[in-house]
Order: sequence, then structure tokens, then C-alpha cells
Amino acid sequence: MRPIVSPKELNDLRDRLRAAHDPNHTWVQLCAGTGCLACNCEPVAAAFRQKIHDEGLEGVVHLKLTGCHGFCERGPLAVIQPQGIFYQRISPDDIEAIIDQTIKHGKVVTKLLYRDPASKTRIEKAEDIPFYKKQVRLVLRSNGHIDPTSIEDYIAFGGYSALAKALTTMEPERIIDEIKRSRLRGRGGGGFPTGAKWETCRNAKEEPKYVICNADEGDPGAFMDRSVLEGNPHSVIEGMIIGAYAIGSHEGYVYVRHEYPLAVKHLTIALDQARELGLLGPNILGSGFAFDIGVSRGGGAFVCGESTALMASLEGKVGEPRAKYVHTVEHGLWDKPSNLNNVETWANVPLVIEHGADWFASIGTEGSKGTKVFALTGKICNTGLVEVPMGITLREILHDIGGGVPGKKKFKAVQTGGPSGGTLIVETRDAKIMRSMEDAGEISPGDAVTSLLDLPVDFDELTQAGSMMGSGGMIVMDQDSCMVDVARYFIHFLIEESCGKCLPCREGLRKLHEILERITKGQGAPEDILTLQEISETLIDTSLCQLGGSAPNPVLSTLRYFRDEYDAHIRDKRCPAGVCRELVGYAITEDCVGDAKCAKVCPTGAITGGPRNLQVIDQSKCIQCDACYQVCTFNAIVRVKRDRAADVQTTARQTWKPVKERTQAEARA
Amino acid sequence: MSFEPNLVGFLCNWCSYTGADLAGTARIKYPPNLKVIRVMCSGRVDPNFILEALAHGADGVLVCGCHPGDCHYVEGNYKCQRRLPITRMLLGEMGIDPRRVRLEWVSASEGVRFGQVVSEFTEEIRSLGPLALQEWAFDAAAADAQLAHQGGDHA
Amino acid sequence: MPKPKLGLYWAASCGGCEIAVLDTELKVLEIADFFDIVFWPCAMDFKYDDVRALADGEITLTLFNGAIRSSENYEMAKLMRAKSTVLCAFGSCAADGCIPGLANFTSLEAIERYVYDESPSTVNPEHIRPQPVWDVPEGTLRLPQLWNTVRTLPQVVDVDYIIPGCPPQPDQIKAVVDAVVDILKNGKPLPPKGTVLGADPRACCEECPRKRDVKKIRAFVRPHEVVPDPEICLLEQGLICMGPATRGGCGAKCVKAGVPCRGCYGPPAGVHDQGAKMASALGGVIDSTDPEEIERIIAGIPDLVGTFYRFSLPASTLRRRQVRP
Amino acid sequence: MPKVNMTVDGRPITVDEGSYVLQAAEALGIEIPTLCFFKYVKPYAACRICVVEAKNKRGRTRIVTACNYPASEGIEILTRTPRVMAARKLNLEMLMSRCAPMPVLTDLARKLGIDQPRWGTGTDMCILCGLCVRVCDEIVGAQAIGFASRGIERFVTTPFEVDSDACILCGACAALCPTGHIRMEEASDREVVHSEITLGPNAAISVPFRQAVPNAPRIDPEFCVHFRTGGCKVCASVCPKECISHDDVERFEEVEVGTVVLATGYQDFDPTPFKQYGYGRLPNVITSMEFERMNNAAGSTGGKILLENGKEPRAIAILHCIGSRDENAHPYCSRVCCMYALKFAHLVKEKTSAEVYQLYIDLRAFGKGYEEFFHRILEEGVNVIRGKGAEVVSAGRDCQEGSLIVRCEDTLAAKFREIPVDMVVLCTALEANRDAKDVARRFGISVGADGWFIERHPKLGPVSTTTDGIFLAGVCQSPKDIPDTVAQGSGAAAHAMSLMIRGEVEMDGAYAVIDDEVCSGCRLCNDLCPYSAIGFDETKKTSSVNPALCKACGTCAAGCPSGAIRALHFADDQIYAEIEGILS
Repeated sequence: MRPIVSPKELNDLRDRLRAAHDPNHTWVQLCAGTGCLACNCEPVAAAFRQKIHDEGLEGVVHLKLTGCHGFCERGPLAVIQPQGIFYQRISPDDIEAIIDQTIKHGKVVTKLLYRDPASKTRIEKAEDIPFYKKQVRLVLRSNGHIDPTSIEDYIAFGGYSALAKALTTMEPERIIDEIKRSRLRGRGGGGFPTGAKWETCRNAKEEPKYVICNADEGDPGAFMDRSVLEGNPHSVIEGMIIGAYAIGSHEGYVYVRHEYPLAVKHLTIALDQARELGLLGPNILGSGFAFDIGVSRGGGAFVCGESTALMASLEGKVGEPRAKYVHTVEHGLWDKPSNLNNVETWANVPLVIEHGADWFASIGTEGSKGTKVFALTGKICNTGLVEVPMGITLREILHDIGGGVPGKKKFKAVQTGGPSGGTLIVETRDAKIMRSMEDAGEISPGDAVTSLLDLPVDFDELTQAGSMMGSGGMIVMDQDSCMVDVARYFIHFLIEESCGKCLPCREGLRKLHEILERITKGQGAPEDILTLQEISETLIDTSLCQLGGSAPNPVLSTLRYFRDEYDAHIRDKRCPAGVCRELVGYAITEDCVGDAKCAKVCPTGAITGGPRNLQVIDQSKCIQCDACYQVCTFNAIVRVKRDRAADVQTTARQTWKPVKERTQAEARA
Repeated sequence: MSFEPNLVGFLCNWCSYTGADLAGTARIKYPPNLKVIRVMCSGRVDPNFILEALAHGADGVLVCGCHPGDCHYVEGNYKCQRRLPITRMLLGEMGIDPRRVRLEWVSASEGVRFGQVVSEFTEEIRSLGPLALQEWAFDAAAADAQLAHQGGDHA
Repeated sequence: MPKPKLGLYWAASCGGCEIAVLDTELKVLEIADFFDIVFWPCAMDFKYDDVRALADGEITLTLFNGAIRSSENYEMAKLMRAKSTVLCAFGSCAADGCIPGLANFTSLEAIERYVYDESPSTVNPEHIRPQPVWDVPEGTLRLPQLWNTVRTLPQVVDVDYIIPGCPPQPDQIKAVVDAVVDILKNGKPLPPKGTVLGADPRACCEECPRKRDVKKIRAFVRPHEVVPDPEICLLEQGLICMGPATRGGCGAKCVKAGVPCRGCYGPPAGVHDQGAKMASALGGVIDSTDPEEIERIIAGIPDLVGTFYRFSLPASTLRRRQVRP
Repeated sequence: MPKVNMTVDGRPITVDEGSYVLQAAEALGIEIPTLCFFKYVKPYAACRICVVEAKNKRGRTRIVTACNYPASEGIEILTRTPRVMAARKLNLEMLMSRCAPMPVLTDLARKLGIDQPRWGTGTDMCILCGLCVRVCDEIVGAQAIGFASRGIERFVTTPFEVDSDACILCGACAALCPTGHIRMEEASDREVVHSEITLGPNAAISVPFRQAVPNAPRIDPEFCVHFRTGGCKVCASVCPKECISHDDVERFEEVEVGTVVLATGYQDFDPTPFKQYGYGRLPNVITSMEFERMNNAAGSTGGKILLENGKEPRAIAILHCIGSRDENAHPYCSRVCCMYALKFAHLVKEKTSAEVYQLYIDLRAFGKGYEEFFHRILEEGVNVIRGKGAEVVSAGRDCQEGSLIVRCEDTLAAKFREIPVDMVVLCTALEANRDAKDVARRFGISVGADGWFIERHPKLGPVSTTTDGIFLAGVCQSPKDIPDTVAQGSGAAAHAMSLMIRGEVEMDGAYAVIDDEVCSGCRLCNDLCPYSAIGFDETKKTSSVNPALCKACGTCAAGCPSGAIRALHFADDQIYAEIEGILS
């Protein structure tokens, strides 16, 4: 491909590409994001290709493998264009129907349409599905539409026009001013104003300057950055070029996890294409501005998502953080001014430049502008990638977009901001308990909100509520989650990921974990709560980097909202959610129908009873593995306080009746 | 009368000449055939001197210098050590026995050795016999006689 | 005033010296004009008797070239001496013996044996040799007799001046002629007897354009073994160049052409023996103190005496090789 | 460097901008405890014990680490607030729960008021302060140790946990380790060198020995870490006068002088090749110089005469003429040995109760009072045996009397003897420096067969040399004792002075001249002159002789192929005339 040497040539190319787009052709936009790959989209793609070939439809019907469409729960997904028909849960067997009916005859294959559980109707178009309806997809605007390995697709969708605009019509200062006015804040978690950061870096005296893209997305359950890099890498590249131009940098790096092979692949292809087209290199779009981007792959250390550790890792050193009393924008990579932003932030930059700061600032809340991408996971119906405007409530995200908790379980909490973030209460708590806690001084009066479901989601609100925006992971928990155990789990994750350089993080996390583990085993003492708070404060105060500084958040937020659960563990040696193995006992109630599914999965053979009979758990053999609880479809297995399990079991024996008798009795009634 | 060789010696001022002096003061007996010419250093000995001596009737020439490394002028004797072989080679090609020219190292303390060297050299030359260069000087009388015999006119 | 008389004679030599006189080009006309040439067998028809007829000292200047190799050469040397006011040894043969002088490396007997018997082209089954005196019915035939030892002109007669070179360079001849003309015309005093004319007091190096540095020689080489650096002294490159031990005046023609000086202008003033001097000089700069290595380096000098004495053997200190029967 | 004003615990101080709070506090005498700070490596801020409260101009207070928090205008530092103290205490308690109760921790605990750490103590010896890793990297530059693993698994080790070639065995890590967790170990069976051989302390930077001139320290590049790795330079940073430079290189300085006194001394004969004496092979066989060193109060034994095992010897044999008066080494007498050997005997008698045996060939006590000293020694009970020591052998481990046996022939008693001793002192010969020839060449003088410089005349010119203006002093001319050396030195000085006072040099009439009219500039003579008296004039293209340098050897005259050089008084024509004269 010939390099593009002016914005006009870029426009010409775009016009040519658009003109070549035949409206009579059909495009099948098949999601090939990691989620759909996991749902076996590859055989689907193969079947499509085969069918198109067999039918002789090549050149008329095009299969396009796109990035993540977001609705991972329903994968594999495909959108048939130009009609915009949204098919979900496609299997290879469905291809024949799609080609024969939809493509050849314009008829919709109803069984592949999404069925709305609320209205019980099939929905034809994506934009009508509740999951998409409430979203505002800006960063993800082209995901699902373009082939991430094709720069022409990106250009045809308007890509690099922001870059052309910035390079030809805007001074670097203007760009920074625009970003500042847009009030874009860093999407990596801290929420630092991007424009201000750029300005400091631009004003830093030393040369050269570096721009860095942080794609070391390490939070469990988060995959926003990955999806962007996989589905639309050029948007990040474009943002970085604009940023570099504004800052005065000629060298950029993307630090991406090695565990993201597809992202690395698509990014590398995109960089090569951009270079070939002259969008990276010594003279970008004929402007004389030189910039290029290198890719550095991280080894998977969580701490390398921390800016100083990331830079140390980039330099080839051990990825350990250093004190940030002198900011990295002044002394960063190789001690030179370095501007680091995360993937999503960079992807927002072309939007701001193209549509203007005012447009961007019109979205979101006072303090937080634009949209935020969240990875919605956990106990939620519509697992997937969602992009919502700032200020949307948790309720809208969880209920309207997420579709609520599966089964008949109740919402309990949502964890935002990754392992260092906080757990927010979203269930309706027993007002009596809350009041008694308030009276006892265990929680401050303001905290006694019954639910945070209506909390507007933006940087400041989340921080105030004891959590943080983080990079956008959102893990939903239902009634079966024990909050003490959740805290223990996250602290354990952080122990494994702490670099061990500074004492409080290394030793403090271990101490926290020791205490939490003791509590989950029923060996907690009342003063443990104080100790947890004390260590947490010291960690916040004295840790070297934010990994340690925010590490107590899971503990403090659960203490804040679920103090009663801690008390139950410590005082009553009881796990209210029935999760903590040492405290919980399993028993089978009279609801048992005797299908003996539980006996089949029990790894220790503790469950006996025989077919169509009451199943009984031998408490001496039970290891509390929870396997029986998971398989019982009749909710006949209950998790109770350990010492009560035998009693429950005894009661069941006395009251249990065979199913037949029960139905007869019911019939009689 | 037996043949008494006519010998010329070039002795360096610092070692060999002093050595010869020592030989004298020590009453060491050695043949009187050697006629000594003092030079400051064996490095001063020009092969021209040796040829000149031979051309003027010497039957042998002895050059003495300080032992290697002991030269008063640091390395003059090394230069001599390099010139003498060329001279000897030249003499050989000119039909003169190279043994007639000898280089010896004699230090200031080696009076006895000086005596030995002179004795040995004298004996050696004695055994070689007189040098008697052929037709060295131009014999005008003989040439004139030849002319007369020829009749003196070739025209 | 009558014209001064000029004689030129050619004894044992190749004749190149006389050609060199002709090489003075137009100057030769000037010579013919200025002088009354009374004897120049090579160019004009004269008989020895013409010279004998002259009064002693009647010839103003005689340029005598060629070594004294035979009784005839000797006779003519004596004759020219007697008839000339100024006798000049003209050219290397007369001055130092030159190439004919190389006969001194062997004996007359050996030369005749080779020439009349042993040379491959000779057929002489009766072993006939030249006879100096041979009686025939018409009378007695006499041939000049070759000498066993070649002599230089100064060795056999008194010589006033020497003009060296093999041959003397025409430029130098012109200069000498000009000087002679100047003396004769303007009554200038003659240079002291024995003066070397038509040459420099300094050695050939004076005219050599090559760059010279301090010398250290580790090995000698022959011209065909190396491609000499055109800028640097040949001696420093291991080639035996006789330049330092040779009188200058030739214009360093050979050296400029990349060929080491062969020494035709003879030893500079103050040097008795050109070859021994060269041996001394080279010995001084051999870069070794190990006797064996010294021997090895010296052995690398090709044809030691032939190189050192190519033009000056009869004039050298030893004058000839000792040939033992 | 711009200055800033700040306060620490309310006390104002002005410091360089960007310097660290810890330094400011130190300047004020306010102690801030720390476990990982060392002023010659970059602050690491890992122990978090040095935390303080910093209040900036905007009134924002936060906890920072004093070791790396840069001073800025108007900041207020509080080092002992309850929040700070609680954090320090808790951090230390957490550290202690993992580490053994080592002084560095328990002392600090006491200072912070921790009576009993709440989680008790552990067993780990390493506090992960990183001092070792950083000193190895930043100062030593060897990067031979580092942290492995992460989090609570973190530990210090060599690469791949094996012995590393990167380690230069400098020991900086062990020296800096506050807990003694790092030790230096003998990794191979290296020979232990007798400590007496070196003249001074064995440090990389030291005064070479007490009497050194100039009496100033110098860096030994063989030991200095900087020259091995490019790092360190700590010495330079502590020198208040900034005297230390690691960038200095050897340089030659030219000094113009009119006269030179050579006093280059001698070198000690190495007796190792003479296997029969066991030097270097048997313990406690030492040379006289080593014995002398041992006797020096500044020596490593502090002047005590001790065996290698630190015990006092019971019998010592002193063997004369080791390498002197020996056809296999040096035929000459070293002149000083007899007398110092007697002195040794006297010292041994004075300091120990050991038996002393002197084994001599001839006792040469020729100086003033020397013979008297010899008699005194005899009276002191020294055993004096005429007969050269023939052999020193090991007596075997179990021998009662001593560990060494000296064999000799007692020529006075006419019997063969075997003497058991603990220590043997070899009176080694004085020999000419191995570079004596080079020195001689440089100064245009000569060396004799033994390597000693040759004087102008053994009787009439024992101080001067054959080169005018060069004088000899001391052993470089021949072995001599101190009085003789002083005498000769004084003589040499006087000679030199007389030349200097006159200010001019009288020249010999004999020298070489080059006839400018004849020299063609072939340069064959240039390198012939050992005195570099011949120079080449690049403009005139001729060579010329500097008569002041010329010594009239005439080598150049012989070597001039053009006959341009005339050796005055030994000119060619003069020698030709001589030849003709003697042969006529």
C-alpha cells in the first residue's frame, strides 16, 4: 500500500473505500472476540465460509470476523447487514438456515433471535435489546462492525480523521486545551485529568518524551482493554499519535499482557498497517511529525499495571514500583518525561478531537465526563462488555442491562475497581440489623443506607462510597457470597501479586490474610476487627505504591457494609452465606425427592439413602465441598451452621415423606 | 727465516686498549707482530680501514671491542659486530681468506686474554702465510717493457 | 688567437661517453666552432700519427674515456698525456674502471679460456689464441696485448681532472664545456688539479626526491621481489641503493625511475672505497644484535662485491680479486 | 543549587532543593529511624520505618518516607506524631513477626517503645532491606546479587541461586548487611600467603607503608572496586577536600635537568628456585626482608617474632649467603648480610628466648665497630657455625624439637650437623634491578656483568659515570651498607652540585662534525648515535651533530657512506695516515 502523505489523500482513500461498498451485498459480522471464541465461534465461521462457497455466494456475501460485540453471555453472535438482524447462540448447524432464509430470501430465523425474558418476545435488532438499549457505545462504537485486522475498515468507518484534524488544524496546545475542556479523566482507575497530565508532560523540560499505553489489565474479571485492543486497535493507536503530537513525543510504547495473545496480534498487525500507510513513522500524513510505537509484552505481574513498575519493566528491570514523589510525567521511563494512559483513555482521545470537547463534556456527570466501559461478570444474567454514560445508576447497569441475578437468588453486592476496589452493598438489608449496628456505633449513620443500587456511577461517587472506579471490572455477587470470604479472597490475590519491596504491603497483607482466614475458620476474636482496621490504615498510609495503598479496600468496604457478617463469624461462629467451610454444615431437608443426584457427586461418599428415598449426609464424612448444594435442583440441601446440621438432618428424617405420598397429600388438600 | 706476519690491530679506547695496557703492565708475554691503532670505539672501525691496512701490506687485521652489552658507547660494539661479517664476506669474494680479519671482545680487565688473542691470531696468520696482493700497484716499467716488445705502434 | 685544440679518445669502454658528447645536441656545434678538434677517432678520420705529429702539450684539452685494459690503451694514454695540456679522465671507465674493470674479478687467462674455448658459441678445436706478434711473409703482425689487471687512467698516467659518470650526463658535459670556454676566453684560473668536474660534492641522495627517515634494516630484498613505495627511500625498503655512497650529479635518474642507484658516478669526495663504505653504512643500520640473525641478513645481500663495486673495482682499495691458480 | 526553607518538628532549616528530608532532619540532629537507608546508595524507601508527616504549602498532610521525600519550599515535617509512631511501630512489629530477634530489630523496637511485639518473632535472618543488592549494583557495579521471587516469598540470592562469577568477592554486601545474614566464605582452597610479605595494609586505598614518600594514600587498582567494575567511588565522595580522582591516568612529565644522580637501588633475590632451602614450600622459611618487616613495630605482628601459627619460635636458624658468593646465583658478596644477620640474632635474643644459629661462610665484619658487635653477639649466646646451610627440610609433624631441620657442615668442628629449628631466615642476596640495563641505556652508562652500573673508574671515579653529569649513589653501583651508601650519595650530590653551580659544562675536543656541503641527507647515520646527538634538519635536508651530546665514539663517521662525517681527532685521513705509518 502506498503511504498517505496528506489528509486529503486520507479522505480520498476513505471515499474510495466507501464507494466500493456495495449496498446490495450482505455482510455477516461474526463476533470473534475472546468471549465468542470461547463459545466456539470458529466452527461457525468455518461453516459460514463453506456454505458461502457451496452456494457460490462469494463476492456477494461477505463474512467479517469482528471484535467483541459485548453480549458475551449470548455468544456466538452475528449481525447480518445491511438488515441489522442480530442472531445469538449460533451453532454451525444454524448456518444453512441463515444463508437460505435470511440471506437468500430476507426471512428472519426466529429461533436465533434474542428472547427478552421480561416481555417473552423475540427481538430482531440489537439496538432494541435491553442489554444494548441503555448503553452508549462510543469507545466500543466500531467494535462488532469492523475487521480489526483491516485498517481500511477502520478508515472507512471514519478512522484517523481525528488525527488528520489534529495534525493539520490544531496546535499541540490547542489539543491539550481541548482535552482539558473535555474534562476527560484517566480510565485506568485513578481518574486523573488527562489534559492536565499531558500539559505537565509537555512542559517538562527534558527530552525525549515518551507516551505509554498501559494495557496491563490485571484485575480479575476485567476485559475492557483487551476487547478494545482486540476489536479496534487503531482507535488506541490514533489516540496515542494525537497525544504524542500534543505532548511532543516521538516514541511510544504499548505495554500489554502476554496473556492477551489475540490483542498483541491485532495490535501488531494494526501498527504494521499504520506504518505502511505512513500513519506512523517519520512524517505522519505529510505533517513532518514523527512518531512510532513499540509493543512490550508484560510477564503477567499484577503490580506492573502500576505506572512506575510498568516503566521499570519496560526498561527491562524487575517490575517493582518506586516512590512517586517525583511524578513520572517529569521523570518516568528512562528518567525522561513519560505520559502514561490506559487503553480506554487513549481510545477516547480521537472522539474528543473529532467531536469536540463540548460534545464530550455533554455526556456524563459534573465530575466525570463521557462514558465508561465495564466488564460485567459474576452472578448476573447478561455477562458482557457494556459501555454506559457516566452517572448511570448501578440499578440500571445491573437490572436493565445486566438482566438481574440468575435464578431466584437475590443481589447482595457488587465489587468494582478490581481487587483493590471495594464491595458495595446492593441488596436490601434488614433495617433492624442496620439500626442496631448504628446504635452500637459500628457504622456511622450516613452509611446506614439500605442500598446503593441507586448510586450514580462516576469517579467521585464510587470513591465516596468506599470503592473506586478502577479500570472497570464489575463483579456481581448474590446471596451465596460470604463477604468475609470475598475479602479474604481478594487479599490472597494481592499477597500473591505484591512485589514484596515495601514492608507494609508485603507483611501487612500477610497479616490481614492471617486474620481473615482465622475469622472464616471461626477462630476470630472480637479485637481482630480493630487490628484489621489498624493494619489497613498503616497500609494506606505507608505503602510505597497504590497496590498496597488500596489493598485494604476490600477489607474496609466489607467491614463498612457487612459488619454483621464479620460479627456472625466471630461471635456466633456462623457464616450467614454458608460459604466458609469451617463453619458451615450441610443437611438435606424434607424437600428431598430422592433423585440421589447429590449422592452421585459427593466425592467422599457421605451421602446415602438409595433411590426415591431421603438422602442423608454423614456429617463425619462431609468435607463441605458444596458439590451437592450446587447440583440439587429442588433446594433440598441447606447450608446451616455446622453444629446444627445433624439436627436439621434428624428433623428431616422425621418429617420426610416419599414424593408420591406428598403429591397425594397435596392432591387431597 | 720464518714468516713474521704483519698485523694491524684496531682497539677500542675503553676496554681493549686498556686491556692491552693491562697486558703490558702485567708483563704478559705475547707476539710483537700486532701494531695497534687506538680508536674510541670498535664502532669507529670502518671496513675501509681494514682494506686499507691489507692493501698497505698487513697480513691480518684484529679488531677488539668491549664485550656485548659493556660498550662504553652503549652499543658501538654491536655496530662493529654487524660490519665485520660484511667485511669478511667481501674479503672472501675478493679472494682473501676471511680469517685474516678477526673481531674479538676484550674487556679492560682481560689483559691475559688480550695476550692470548694476539698470540692465537699471530699463529693463525702465520699459518695462512703472507697476503701479498697480486698486481696491486701498477708496474709502469713492466708496462713500458711490454710496449717496447710490441714495437710500440698499433696503428 | 688560434683556436684551442680539443682531443677525444676512446680506450676500453663502450663508447657511450662519446655518444653522451653528441647528446649535448646543439652544444656540439658550439664545441666544434670554439675548438679545433684535432683528434676524435670515433667521429672524424684521424690517425695516431696525426697526434704524434703534434708538439707536446699542443692539445689544449683531451677528454679521455675508457679504462686501461691493454698495451694499446696504455700507449695512447701516455701519448695523450704527453700531447695534452689538460688531460681529463672522462667517464666512469677512465675514472674508476667501470664495467671493463669487472674483469678484475677474474684473470686474463680465465677470460681467454672462456672466450676462445668454453663459451657455447665458440668452435675452436685447435685452441687458437690471439698472438701479440705473428710473422707472416709480408712482415711481422702485432696485436695489442690485454692486461691481466684493468687500470684506471689516473693509475697509469697523471690526470688533471675527472669527469665521472657512466656516461657523464650531457647536461654536466655542457656545463663543463661552458666552464672551459669561460676559462679559455676570459683567462680565468683553472680549478685545482684533481678536481672532479661535472658532478656534485654531495652524494646522489641530494638529488633524490624520496622521503627519508631513520633507517633500520631487517632484511634485504631484490628489485624484482617487491613493488617499492614510490615515495620512500629505497634503502629503507630493503633495496640496496648505492646512492648514499655515490657522487651526485646524475640527477638521480635511476632512483626517480624506481631503480636503486648502482653507483656509476663513483665514490663521493673523501671516500676511498665505495664498496667498503657501503658495507660499513649498511652494517651500521642492520637491526639486530644476534650474530646468527646478522649473518642471515647479510647473506641476503645479492652479489655483494658485484653490487658494491660495479663501477669502481679497479679504483678500489684492493683493486682486484686475488685469483689463486 | 537553589535553596528551600522548610521545618522539621517546627525547627526551620534551609537545604538544597531536592535534597531529602532525612538529610535535613539529620542536619538538625533529629533522628529518624530507618532500616534500609545508606547514604551512598540511592534511597530505596522499602522499610517504611522512616515515615514522617509532611504538610505542604496547601496544608495537605500526608505520610511520606523521609529517606526519599524531596525537600521543597515551605514544607513542614513532623517526625513523631501519633500517626507516624503508630505506623512505624506496626510496620516493625509485622517485620519482627517474620524475622529472628536480631539486635537491629530489637534495638529499634526498644526505641519505638515496643516491649513485646504483638505477633512475636520469627526466624528469618534477612529483613529484605535491599542494602546488599543495591550496594552490589550501585556502588560495586557487579550486580552479583538480587531479589528473587516476589511478595512474601521474596529473598536475596545470586543469579539462579548458584555461585556467581559476577561476584568479585569484594564483601561489600556482607559489610553492609545489618543483620549478618550475608557472610563471606572461603569458596576454594586458596593458598594463604604469609602475611609478612606486604609492606602495608592490604586495603584498596592506603598509604603504601609507614615511611612512604609522599606519605599519602594511593589507590591500588588491583583491589579497588572501581577499577574492577566501574562503580563505587565512595572514597571520593567522603573526601572533604575532594582529593581523590579515579580518572587520573599515568602521565609523563618532562623535567629539564643538567645533572642526574642515579640511586635506583637493588632488588631482593628470590630464593624460590633454590629448592633446598624450602622457601615458599615449607612454613616458617622466610627471607631477611620478611623477617625485618616482622620486626617492625608497624608490621603485621606489631614487632613480635612469631611463627605462622602465632606462637613464639623456640629456635631460629639464620642462613647467610643465599644467592651471594654462589656460582649458581651471584658470585659477588652482598656485603650487608653478615651484619644484618648479626643484628637479627641480637633482636631475637632481645625479644624471645629462642636459640639462634648463624650459618656463615666467612664473617665479614669489616666496618667501624662491626667486629665489636660480632663479639657482643657471641657473648649473647648466639650459636655461630662456620659452614653454609646446605638444606632445610621438614622435620615432620610429630617432631618434638621443631618443625624444620637445617643441615650443614660445621667446617670448624669438622662435622655434619642437623639443627632442629622453628624458623629459618634466609639472608638473600642483593641483586641488580631487572631493568638496570634499560635504565643504563636511557642514561648512556654501562652495566657490568652482574647488572650493577659501572662507575667511571673503580678507584679514581667511583661516583661518576662515563656519561658526564650522571652520578651513582648506593647499591645500584654495587652492594653496600648504609654508611657507604650515604657516603657515596653525598659524593654524588657534591659532584652534581659542583656542576650545577658552575652552570656550564666543559666539553671534550673530540666529537663528530658533519660537513654540510657533503651531507646528502640520506639519514643512515641518524639512528646510529646512542646519545641521539644526530639530528636531521628537515628544511636543509641534512643531518647534523650536536657536539654537546656527542661522545666521540665515531660510529657515525664509520657509517657515513658519503664521507661527510668527520670524527675529530679520529678522522679517516688521520687513521689512514696511521695505517700507512705503521705499515711502512
